[in-house]
Amino acid sequence: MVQYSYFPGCNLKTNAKGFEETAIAVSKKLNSELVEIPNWNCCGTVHTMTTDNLMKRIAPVRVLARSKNHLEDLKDTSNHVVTLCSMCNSTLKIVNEEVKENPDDLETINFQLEEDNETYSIDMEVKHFLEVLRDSIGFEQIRSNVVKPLEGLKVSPYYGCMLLHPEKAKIDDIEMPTVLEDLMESLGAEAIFSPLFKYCCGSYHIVDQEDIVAGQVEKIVEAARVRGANALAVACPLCAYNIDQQQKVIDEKTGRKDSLPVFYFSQLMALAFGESLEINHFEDHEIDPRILLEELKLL
Amino acid sequence: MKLIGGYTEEMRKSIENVNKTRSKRINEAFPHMTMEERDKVLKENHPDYKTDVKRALLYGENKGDIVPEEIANILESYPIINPDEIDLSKIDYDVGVLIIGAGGAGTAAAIWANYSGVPAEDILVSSKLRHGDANTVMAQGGIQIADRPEDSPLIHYLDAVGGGHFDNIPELAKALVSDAPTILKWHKDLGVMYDLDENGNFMVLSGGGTSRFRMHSSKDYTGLEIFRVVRDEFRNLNIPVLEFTPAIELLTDETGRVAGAILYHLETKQYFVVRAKTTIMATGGFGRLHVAGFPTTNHYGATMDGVLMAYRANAKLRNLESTQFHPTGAAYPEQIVGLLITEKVRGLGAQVLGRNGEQVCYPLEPRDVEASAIIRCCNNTDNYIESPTGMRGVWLDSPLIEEIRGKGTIKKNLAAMDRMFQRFGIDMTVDPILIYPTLHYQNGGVLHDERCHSSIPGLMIAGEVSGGVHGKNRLMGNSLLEINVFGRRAGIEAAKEINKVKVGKLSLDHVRKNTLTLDSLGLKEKRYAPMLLPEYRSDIVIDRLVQLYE
Amino acid sequence: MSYEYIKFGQEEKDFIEKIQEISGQNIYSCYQCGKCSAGCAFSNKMDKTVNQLIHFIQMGQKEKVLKANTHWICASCLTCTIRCPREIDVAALMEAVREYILREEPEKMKIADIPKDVLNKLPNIALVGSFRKKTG
Amino acid sequence: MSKIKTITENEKEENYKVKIYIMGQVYEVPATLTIMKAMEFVGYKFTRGSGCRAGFCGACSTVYRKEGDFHIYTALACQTMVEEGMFLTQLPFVPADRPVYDINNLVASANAVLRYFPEVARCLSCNACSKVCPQDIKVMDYIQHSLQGQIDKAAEESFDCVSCGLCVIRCPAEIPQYHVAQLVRRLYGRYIMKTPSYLGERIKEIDDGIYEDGFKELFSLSKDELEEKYKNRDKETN
Repeated sequence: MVQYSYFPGCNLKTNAKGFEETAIAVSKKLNSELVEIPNWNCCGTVHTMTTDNLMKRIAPVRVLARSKNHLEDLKDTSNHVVTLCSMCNSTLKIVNEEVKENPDDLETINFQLEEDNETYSIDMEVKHFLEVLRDSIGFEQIRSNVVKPLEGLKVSPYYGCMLLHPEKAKIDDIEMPTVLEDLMESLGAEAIFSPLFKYCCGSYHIVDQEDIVAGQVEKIVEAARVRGANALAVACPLCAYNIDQQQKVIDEKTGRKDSLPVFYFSQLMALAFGESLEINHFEDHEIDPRILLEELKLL
Repeated sequence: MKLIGGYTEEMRKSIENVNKTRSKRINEAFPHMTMEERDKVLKENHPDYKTDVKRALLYGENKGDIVPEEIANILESYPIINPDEIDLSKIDYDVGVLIIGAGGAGTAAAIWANYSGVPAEDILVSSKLRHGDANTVMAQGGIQIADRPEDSPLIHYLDAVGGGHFDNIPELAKALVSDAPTILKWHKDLGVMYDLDENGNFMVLSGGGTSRFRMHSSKDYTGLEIFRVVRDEFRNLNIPVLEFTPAIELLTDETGRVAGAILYHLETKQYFVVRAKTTIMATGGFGRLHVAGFPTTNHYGATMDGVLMAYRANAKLRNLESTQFHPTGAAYPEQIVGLLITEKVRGLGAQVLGRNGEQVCYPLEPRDVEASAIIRCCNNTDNYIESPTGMRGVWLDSPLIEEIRGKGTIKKNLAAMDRMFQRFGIDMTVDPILIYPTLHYQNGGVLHDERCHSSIPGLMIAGEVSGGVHGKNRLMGNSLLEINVFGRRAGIEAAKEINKVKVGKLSLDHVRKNTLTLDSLGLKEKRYAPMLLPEYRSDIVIDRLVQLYE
Repeated sequence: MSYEYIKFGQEEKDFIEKIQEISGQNIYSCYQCGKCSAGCAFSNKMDKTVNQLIHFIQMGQKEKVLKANTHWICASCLTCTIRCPREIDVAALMEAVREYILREEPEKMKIADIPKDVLNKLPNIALVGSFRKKTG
Repeated sequence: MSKIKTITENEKEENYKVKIYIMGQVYEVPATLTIMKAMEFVGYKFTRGSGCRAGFCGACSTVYRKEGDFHIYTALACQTMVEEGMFLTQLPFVPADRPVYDINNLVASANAVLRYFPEVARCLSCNACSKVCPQDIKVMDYIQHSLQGQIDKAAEESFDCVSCGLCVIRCPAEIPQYHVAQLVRRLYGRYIMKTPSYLGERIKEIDDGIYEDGFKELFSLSKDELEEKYKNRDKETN
């Protein structure tokens, strides 16, 4: 069993429990266990793009430093810190690259960290779990673990911005990614391409400008629906929340009944691997995926 | 002075004895004292039984009672205000319930008055320091509650009255033990983090003088944890509290009924007139009077103001002859002499040892007996340990706890104390700590009944300021219980009371009368009280103090 | 390329320099192709398009920049940044304008005004993200 | 710095004195004193700044620096010894807003925390709070645990808090940490630490009056009889 130092991020412990629990379950089945970093802190998202505010970079650098310390407790591990949330992934990756390019900045940040007996020496690589699945485990092995192919599921991968942006943080080709498609197909589902695969969902504007999010979600879902998708697959708890919850709002306003359930990619893996249903926490979803799964006889 | 792990070489020699005997002592049970032995050790050693530091009260409801000199001095003091300079025609606060004191009892009383129907704005709480600067937050070890099936309120009662030398008022002791489970339920519902064991039951320890495992705790911050949760609830109820504004005198009306109080703002130096239908006195105890010259565990404001104000208004007192000396105060290092070493340390298994490393007494006798046994060892034998500043003490073998209950027990259960000693370079998981009795608790106080009424109308009593609940000696864990039980009862009773009460014209006549009485006594020294805050400035400074004309 | 032939006053100069300093970008690299605005998922909500805002900055027109809603509509998706033919980190310019404002007026978003029932259900990442972008 | 004012007469004790600066004014005090006792020694009589005097109440939070050292140090004045060259001041009060809530209508979750303290989401993980905590609490960690909805961890980590307010003063995100800690501990104590069932049973027994006869009997005993009963009561052992 390979072990990875795993950084959950705050949402995996709150409204995206289904994401975390399914990912951990399938990671074990694939002999690549995700082991949580003790006492991790906020990744520091959404990452600052200022040049002069190192304060906002302390959080991600501290995560990298704690992950490095965590490696000592792990077996057969590499210098990878694995994330699930795409916002965390993007933030940690960007900062890791930034401090590689600017050793002076790292020195200043370390000066703060050293007072807590922590220090970072640019020796970690940030990996999204999708990268681990593709590059270290391979779709073949995933396919061989499938006990219940997801037949009838026409799932449109929605990458969102953070898996692919910016250049430093991308996990796949920026304009033509395939990792989610390949994964879906290895699970026996049909992947439906949507041109809005990374059209921003409105992100954190949900806090105070909900209408912006509503407009984005409507377009994203419609683009998938007209191409025949009956579900969406995502890797970001904020995209998931926005798309799931805003569809509900639209449904309530318009009386529509054709909303698309939103799955984390790991939930679909857990279903195909025959893991127990509870770990999906479908009860946390606004658009209940169990209705579709029952129709398709996948439960 | 060379220190090794916080101790001198001389002390180290004795610690070697302690280390040598430890493995032998793990299973060694020192016998309890018989009732006769207890009597003897108390009479010969306990300050309560020493006649040369006590005298009879010269006036008032308890005239003739023999009490410690320091207490008599306070009760026979002149007021700190001139009643003629106070304008009672202008009322600053007109409320249903005035609560004097904002520790555990006062805060519980305010909450329960509100729960029982008194609107928040009809309650006023006066606090001498900040809300919660009180002995309550310093109680570490726990709270006694007979809730387990193996226990019962009757056994709790028997423990309490036996510990109190059968001088407790039976109805009060009954109220104390019978309300205990209700208090625990209340605390749990508010979210107090009581320690649970691995089966989800309350973690319980035995305390000095208890016959059941009944001490419920929240690590070694039990008082702090209970209080901060209760205060948080108080704040959610929006009950008004005046901080740094103690009461300095009660007000009465023409019938002699207590009708409010004069409050004094310690920072702006102005007074406030409060008219109240019911006044609840919850001012706490008297540790800062340093009875018999002992150091104290008490907080900065523990100066017996409440007992004095009530006595001036003609209230009856009780059991003020009796003072609780906690058997285990710190005796070393010098900076923390007198600070409490919670009884939980002994509850967890630490033994009391002399210089030779052998046990001095059974570690969990009732507090007064345990304290007397330690005083005897230090004063009447040569089996004591002397600190570099000449303070005598005995060892409390804390490392034994780790031997019995496993490594890490101290860090987990006695975090506050471990931290305190660490600050002075002493590791109590490895080395024993030096202790000597310290002034801890005012056993007696203002007499009241089980509904908290004092002997005068309009004045209710709750908490350490009261007398009668504990008789001549309080058992560990019954004080955190008392403040909650009687605070709650006072609040409920006050809510009933205010609907049927009319207050007459406010006056300070009882204070004037008091002054005349004192004049007639021909006292040698004229003192003024309430003391409000103790004096710790150095003599060099005090000699140079001057009052400027304004 | 630069606009040296334009005579900027001190205030304009200070503003341009500050935005360049915070963002680390050379504002005059932009040749106004408009690709950022074309690809922006939020152009329809912006009162000034992204390239317009950049032009205002180039011209030192501080008041116009601060009045626009462009930088507050931007959700930092970085599409503009990855597509800019001049390799300007356009999103960083948006961030710099936000920062410029927040350093004077730290609570662009009034946290106390967020309704309790919204706080009750929002994913915490939304709060973390928006507070990092909209409060100083 | 103002002229040195010697306030002790005993020249022989000179070796045991240290120089400290209280709000800029220099004093010589015995080296064996705590900060609190040193301030009293030189003539301060506390109203604010002194509470339990034993490290529980958080009234005496103190900030100091040392000569030639840029760090800010913090202490509880009653628990910390004076040191040569300390520049110190006490914090008389720390303003920190706390919202009103009803503990009965909450869920032990991150949202319960964010509902009342949305500013928790502003935490930069800078750890300034942990560095100043005189109780050695990992303040930043428990704030992060609260944000992550790990209420149990947050409650346990924050348990030793005495609400001195030093973290609140240092926080760049302006979080009132100790109020957050109070909320998470109450959530933990109320909703996660379950109440054993025997407690309710005992309350019912008392309400039903099943101990009344027992009390009547105890009340009717003479002092000697009661003493006899006390002596002979059985003791529970481990």
